Amino acid sequence: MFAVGLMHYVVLSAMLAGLGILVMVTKRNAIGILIGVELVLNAGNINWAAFSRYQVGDAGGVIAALFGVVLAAAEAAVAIAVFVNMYNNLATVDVDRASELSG
Amino acid sequence: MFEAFVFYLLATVAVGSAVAIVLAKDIVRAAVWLLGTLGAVAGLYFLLAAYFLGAVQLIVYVGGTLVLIIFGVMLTGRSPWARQRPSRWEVLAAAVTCSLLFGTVVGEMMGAGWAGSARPTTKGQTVAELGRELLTTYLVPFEAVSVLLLVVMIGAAYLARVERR
Amino acid sequence: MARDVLLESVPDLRADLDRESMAAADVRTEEMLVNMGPQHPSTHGVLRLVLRTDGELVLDAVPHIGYLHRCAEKIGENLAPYQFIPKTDRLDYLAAMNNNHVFSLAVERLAGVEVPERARYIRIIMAELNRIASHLVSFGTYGLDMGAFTPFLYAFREREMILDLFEAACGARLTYSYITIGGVTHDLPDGFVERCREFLDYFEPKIDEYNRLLSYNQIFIKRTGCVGVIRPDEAIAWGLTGVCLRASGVRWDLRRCLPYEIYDRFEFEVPVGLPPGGVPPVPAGVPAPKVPAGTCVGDCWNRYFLRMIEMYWSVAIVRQALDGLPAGDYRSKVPRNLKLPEGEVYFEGENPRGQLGFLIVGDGSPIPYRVKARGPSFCNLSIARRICRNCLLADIPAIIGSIDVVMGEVDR
Amino acid sequence: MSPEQIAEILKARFGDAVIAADMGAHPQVIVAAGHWPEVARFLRDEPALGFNMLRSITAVDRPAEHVLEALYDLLAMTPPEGAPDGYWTARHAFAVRIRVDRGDPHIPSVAHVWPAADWHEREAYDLLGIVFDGHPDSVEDHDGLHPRRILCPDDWAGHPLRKDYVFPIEYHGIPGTTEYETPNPVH
Amino acid sequence: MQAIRGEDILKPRWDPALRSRALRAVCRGCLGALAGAAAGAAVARLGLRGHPVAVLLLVVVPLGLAALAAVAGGLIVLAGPIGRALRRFAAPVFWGAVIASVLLIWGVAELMGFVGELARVDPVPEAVTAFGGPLTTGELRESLRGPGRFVLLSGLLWPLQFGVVRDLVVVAGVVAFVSVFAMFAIWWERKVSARIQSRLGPMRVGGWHGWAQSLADGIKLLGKEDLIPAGADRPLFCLAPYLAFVPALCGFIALPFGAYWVFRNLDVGLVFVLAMVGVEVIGVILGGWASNNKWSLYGAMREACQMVSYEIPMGMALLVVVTAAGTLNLTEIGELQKSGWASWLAFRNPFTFVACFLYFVAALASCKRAPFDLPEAESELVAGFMTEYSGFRWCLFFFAEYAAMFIVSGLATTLFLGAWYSPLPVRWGAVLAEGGLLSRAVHGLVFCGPLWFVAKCILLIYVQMWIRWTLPRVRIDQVLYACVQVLLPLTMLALLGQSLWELLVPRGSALGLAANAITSAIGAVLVMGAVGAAAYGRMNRRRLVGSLAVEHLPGA
Repeated sequence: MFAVGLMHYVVLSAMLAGLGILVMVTKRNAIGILIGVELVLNAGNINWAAFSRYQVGDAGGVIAALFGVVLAAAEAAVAIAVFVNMYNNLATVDVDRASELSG
Repeated sequence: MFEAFVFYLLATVAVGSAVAIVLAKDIVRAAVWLLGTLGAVAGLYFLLAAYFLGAVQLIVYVGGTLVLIIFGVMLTGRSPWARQRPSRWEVLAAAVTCSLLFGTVVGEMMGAGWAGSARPTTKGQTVAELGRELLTTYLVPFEAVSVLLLVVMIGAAYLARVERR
Repeated sequence: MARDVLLESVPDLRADLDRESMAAADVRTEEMLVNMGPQHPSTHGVLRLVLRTDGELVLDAVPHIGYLHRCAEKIGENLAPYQFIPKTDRLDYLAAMNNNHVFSLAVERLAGVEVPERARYIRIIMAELNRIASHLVSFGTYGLDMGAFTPFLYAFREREMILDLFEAACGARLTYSYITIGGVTHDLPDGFVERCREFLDYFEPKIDEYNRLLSYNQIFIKRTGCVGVIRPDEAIAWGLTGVCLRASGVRWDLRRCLPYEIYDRFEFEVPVGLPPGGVPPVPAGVPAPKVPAGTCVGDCWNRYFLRMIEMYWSVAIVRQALDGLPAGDYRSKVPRNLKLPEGEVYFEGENPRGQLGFLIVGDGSPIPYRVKARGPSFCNLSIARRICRNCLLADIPAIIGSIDVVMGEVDR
Repeated sequence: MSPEQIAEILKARFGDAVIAADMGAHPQVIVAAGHWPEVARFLRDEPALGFNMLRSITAVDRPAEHVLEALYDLLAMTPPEGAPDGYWTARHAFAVRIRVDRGDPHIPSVAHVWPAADWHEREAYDLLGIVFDGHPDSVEDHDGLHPRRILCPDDWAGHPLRKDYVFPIEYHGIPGTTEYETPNPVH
Repeated sequence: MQAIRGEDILKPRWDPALRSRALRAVCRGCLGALAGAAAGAAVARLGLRGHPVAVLLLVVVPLGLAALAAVAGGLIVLAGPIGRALRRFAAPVFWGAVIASVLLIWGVAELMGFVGELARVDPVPEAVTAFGGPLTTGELRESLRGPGRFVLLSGLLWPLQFGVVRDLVVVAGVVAFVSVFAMFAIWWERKVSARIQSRLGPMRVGGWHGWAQSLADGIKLLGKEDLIPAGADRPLFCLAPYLAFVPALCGFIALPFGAYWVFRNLDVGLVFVLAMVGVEVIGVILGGWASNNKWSLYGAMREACQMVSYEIPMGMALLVVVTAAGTLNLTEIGELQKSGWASWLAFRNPFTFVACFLYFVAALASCKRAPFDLPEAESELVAGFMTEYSGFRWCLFFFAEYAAMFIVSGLATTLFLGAWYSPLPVRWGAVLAEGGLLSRAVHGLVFCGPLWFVAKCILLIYVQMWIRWTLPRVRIDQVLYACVQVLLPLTMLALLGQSLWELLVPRGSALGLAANAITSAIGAVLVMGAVGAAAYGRMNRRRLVGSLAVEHLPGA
């Protein structure tokens, strides 16, 4: 019980991933959805780090997780830019109301 | 024992904050709870002896991305529907789906051969090793990511500087 | 407010907007109304500006005044002129001597009162010293508006010495009521002239020190240069006077152009706003100032800088007046119940902030029928809305501070 | 140019719109309210006159004659000839008086001629109740269309500088008695 | 509730009734704590032999509380004499305090070294944090057989064998340091600004130059009403100050004060500290957002822009040094600079020299110091994000600001200005280092040690104050322009040049040595010039025209 192993991390990341997807589904505010995406990405990164520590044993997992962090940051930047743009054009960040492509 | 204690602590914080994000009515609150999750995950990285990853998580995620998100919330304001909740059925369906997903993932993991050994097979990598790896084995993805970052920078700048109506 | 703003931006959403979303909708980079003042660190008293902003950009700034209104003119219809003089102290309370001076001159002109020579010189000395004190306050507070704390303390250190001189002369440090109809209330105390000369010798080098500390500071120039520019024709049309008018390049100063009292006996120049590289006139023996690059005629920096130069010239005028100070009577015999003849007079004098005008209507009784005070700050402030358009939030203190209003005079 | 000449020019140009002229200590003409805007524009634009600065507007209440007066003090500033850095000179100063019935005082606004008139007219309305028609910053309320008040609050009742003004006992719960406990200030 | 008369407030020493009441309360607390400790000891003796942590909690914590109470009582009793003594013998007391602090620090170091030897893990005497593995009671009994004078000592040190205890001690030390330093810095900033503005600053409280002013202010702040504006987002409003303060505190975890004076010697210390400085902004943003005040919101927006944009040049300027040092470990970076002035990384080559100044400017912006104090620009935004805060929360924001100032100055010191080493090469003092306690104290005072680190940090903080009280504030567009168009390209150039330098100029080559000599000479000239100017002003302060002029004031 006290020994923390791979499974603990895997289960944790699975929880985070599920909750992230739940956030993505339930939030209507685009930024809320972005937050959900960040949760899922974090879950993935935890897996990378955990596996590289407990299974593989080389730096690959950590580096992949680093790439994941970088990609998440990039994605957030673009997403925020898109949302601000969308807000300026549609005066809302509600994804359901922004369904039509008329800018 | 100490490690287990810290792990359970951090895991509780992470999952609890995530649940709070799901339940949060106000988008700013959600962002603040995200801070909890991200911080806890960073702590987990430190626990996994991936110090550099933990530090990067803090500086990029918490210091950068989260600020960006809160900033975005401020820029787009609390639009009138920020407080509107989805219908009960949506929430129920989503919850069922997610729990199913969670179950399958965990089941698969358990079923898979490597039911995790509690012994760490590595001590954590030092920054020097990581850097060497990045510039030798993983040079191509590294370059790809840097190019991606450049593209993102230009694209975000272009998107953001659309003139107001 | 929120409703209008929101509905302007999204016309098709009128239906489903409830009050709560209204309250929340203030906080967005759509247009937002911000209430600057009446209690705000950089509105110099109780000026209130309603800003319509878009993020940091100010689209419109509407001044609201009257928070200090005491209806001084109504009081003036109920008091004899010599009783009204303390009220004039309260108009521009940073230049009370000048207010007393102008009002006394107006009354004397209406009632034909003669003023002894010595009194005239004393009046000039006091008015110019008070001009220096007032400009010092404006210099210090302007530094404060720009986020530079230290000049404020220096300016007040110097001002204290002027106030000490005034206190020695009339016993008051802010509202003097010293210059009165027919002269001044008391003669100068012993040793005043020496102390005054001592102060002038100490003060003159300081001005250059202030210029080096603040006026030529690059950040300061970047903050104030080419901000809030007023064209000369605008300045005249809006009735601007004093420094605000001269900074736009109009070389107009009542002390020179319509000389009153005995200003025509003194040697002094009137500086105006100059383009970069220009050298404003200064008395002999002081380091020549130079207008730096990054400024333009009629901007905040020039309005600020003219005050620094005018302090040089006020020092020069006081020196000449001290040299020429004659012996003799300091006040002519004026009857307590001085009868104001039928008719009216409009008289303007050059105050630190511009032309202070008094229109006095007499009806043969000791009490004036109507007293109208034309405050320079009132007219100068009226252009604020015109030049506060499409600037940044941080420019608002710069512009208001450079106009240098005293609300006691705006609201009267 | 002497005040007499200015008065002559105005009489010649506008005839009986110029009701009277007073060449005393404060030279001025009395102009009929209806013709005031074109007189004002003429005063400003006529090269011989060139009154480019409006110094102040003084409103006077004369209940004895049942009249409200507005007194416009004008100044003609001319730039220096030749030397660009010379002093401007004051060619001449002049004043125009408008007298209107105290019952419903209406004077056309000249804020579009001299922007400086904007706040002065608002003040004149606020303190003496002269309504300047066509003022750019007008509001409509139970007193009709009039310039916005400037010194008193927007919901203030009455015009303080009128001779028969009664000081309010109370304003929004604030007691308004003077130091002598009398509703009218007496000093 | 009797009325307070003016002279009561102005009275420098406090009301005897209040004093005796406080004294009584403290004594009661002390006795109570002692009793608790005794009870805990009894309980421990009865049952809990196997559970050291419980024993610790039961015995040591009450003992510590009792000690604190005793110290507080002593201060209360001696407040008057201390004040009088300070007023009479200011300079001797000051220097005595300095020397005493030196000896104290080195006493602690020696103590810890002794414990380390006691724990016989690591022959190297390490400092506060790391003295190796658990120290069992058996080993203690062993050590008690040794020289008798250590009996009591080792008894007292017994709880230190548990890592958690040591960490608790160190964390308490860090918190105490930050608080004390913030108080000192606030008082000091007031004195510095007063001198710059030809004032005196606080002079009354505590007697000597108002040394207790910020203490009194702190008490006043704690007594203030804690306002939460209507319509504010209450939880966030209450949370924000802690989100600003805690990261600033965490920054000290990896900040080395000396060779062994670091809480956690992280491999990625630099990135960690930077991250903590960056996380601090979130508290400010949330505070501004939650206040439901438009000025606060403006402050928060400005803070967000400023921080996010200035972190980049800041990090890149540090990266220049990292490429020169080849590690992210702050302790190792510090160790590189042990051999004197010329070995300081700022003088390694022209690019690090430039990077030093670039970093300092970016650091000014990132901890909201003038001329970049836009988030709290009091002449534009009333107080920015702090407009609605009062009392203790406001106090926390202040502490966070000063802690951040110390952290950025500490980074500059560690990475550019020879960390905890003096300008003299440390090997000159090798003899002293082997000597006894006193000689080692001298060695630490002259050649290396936390005092040097703190002194350098305080010097840099003084420069920050100096700039703040001299310059006007820049505008938001100019702030961003300066970052994106000036600082960023310059740091990029410095980074490029530095990496090329590392590639092309081998260590010890003539060019490298020449560059090193030139830059260190320039640095020396700069410092000497500053010192000389200060001395000149000090000597001529009565004749100087300007703010310091005394003589020719009328009536002087």
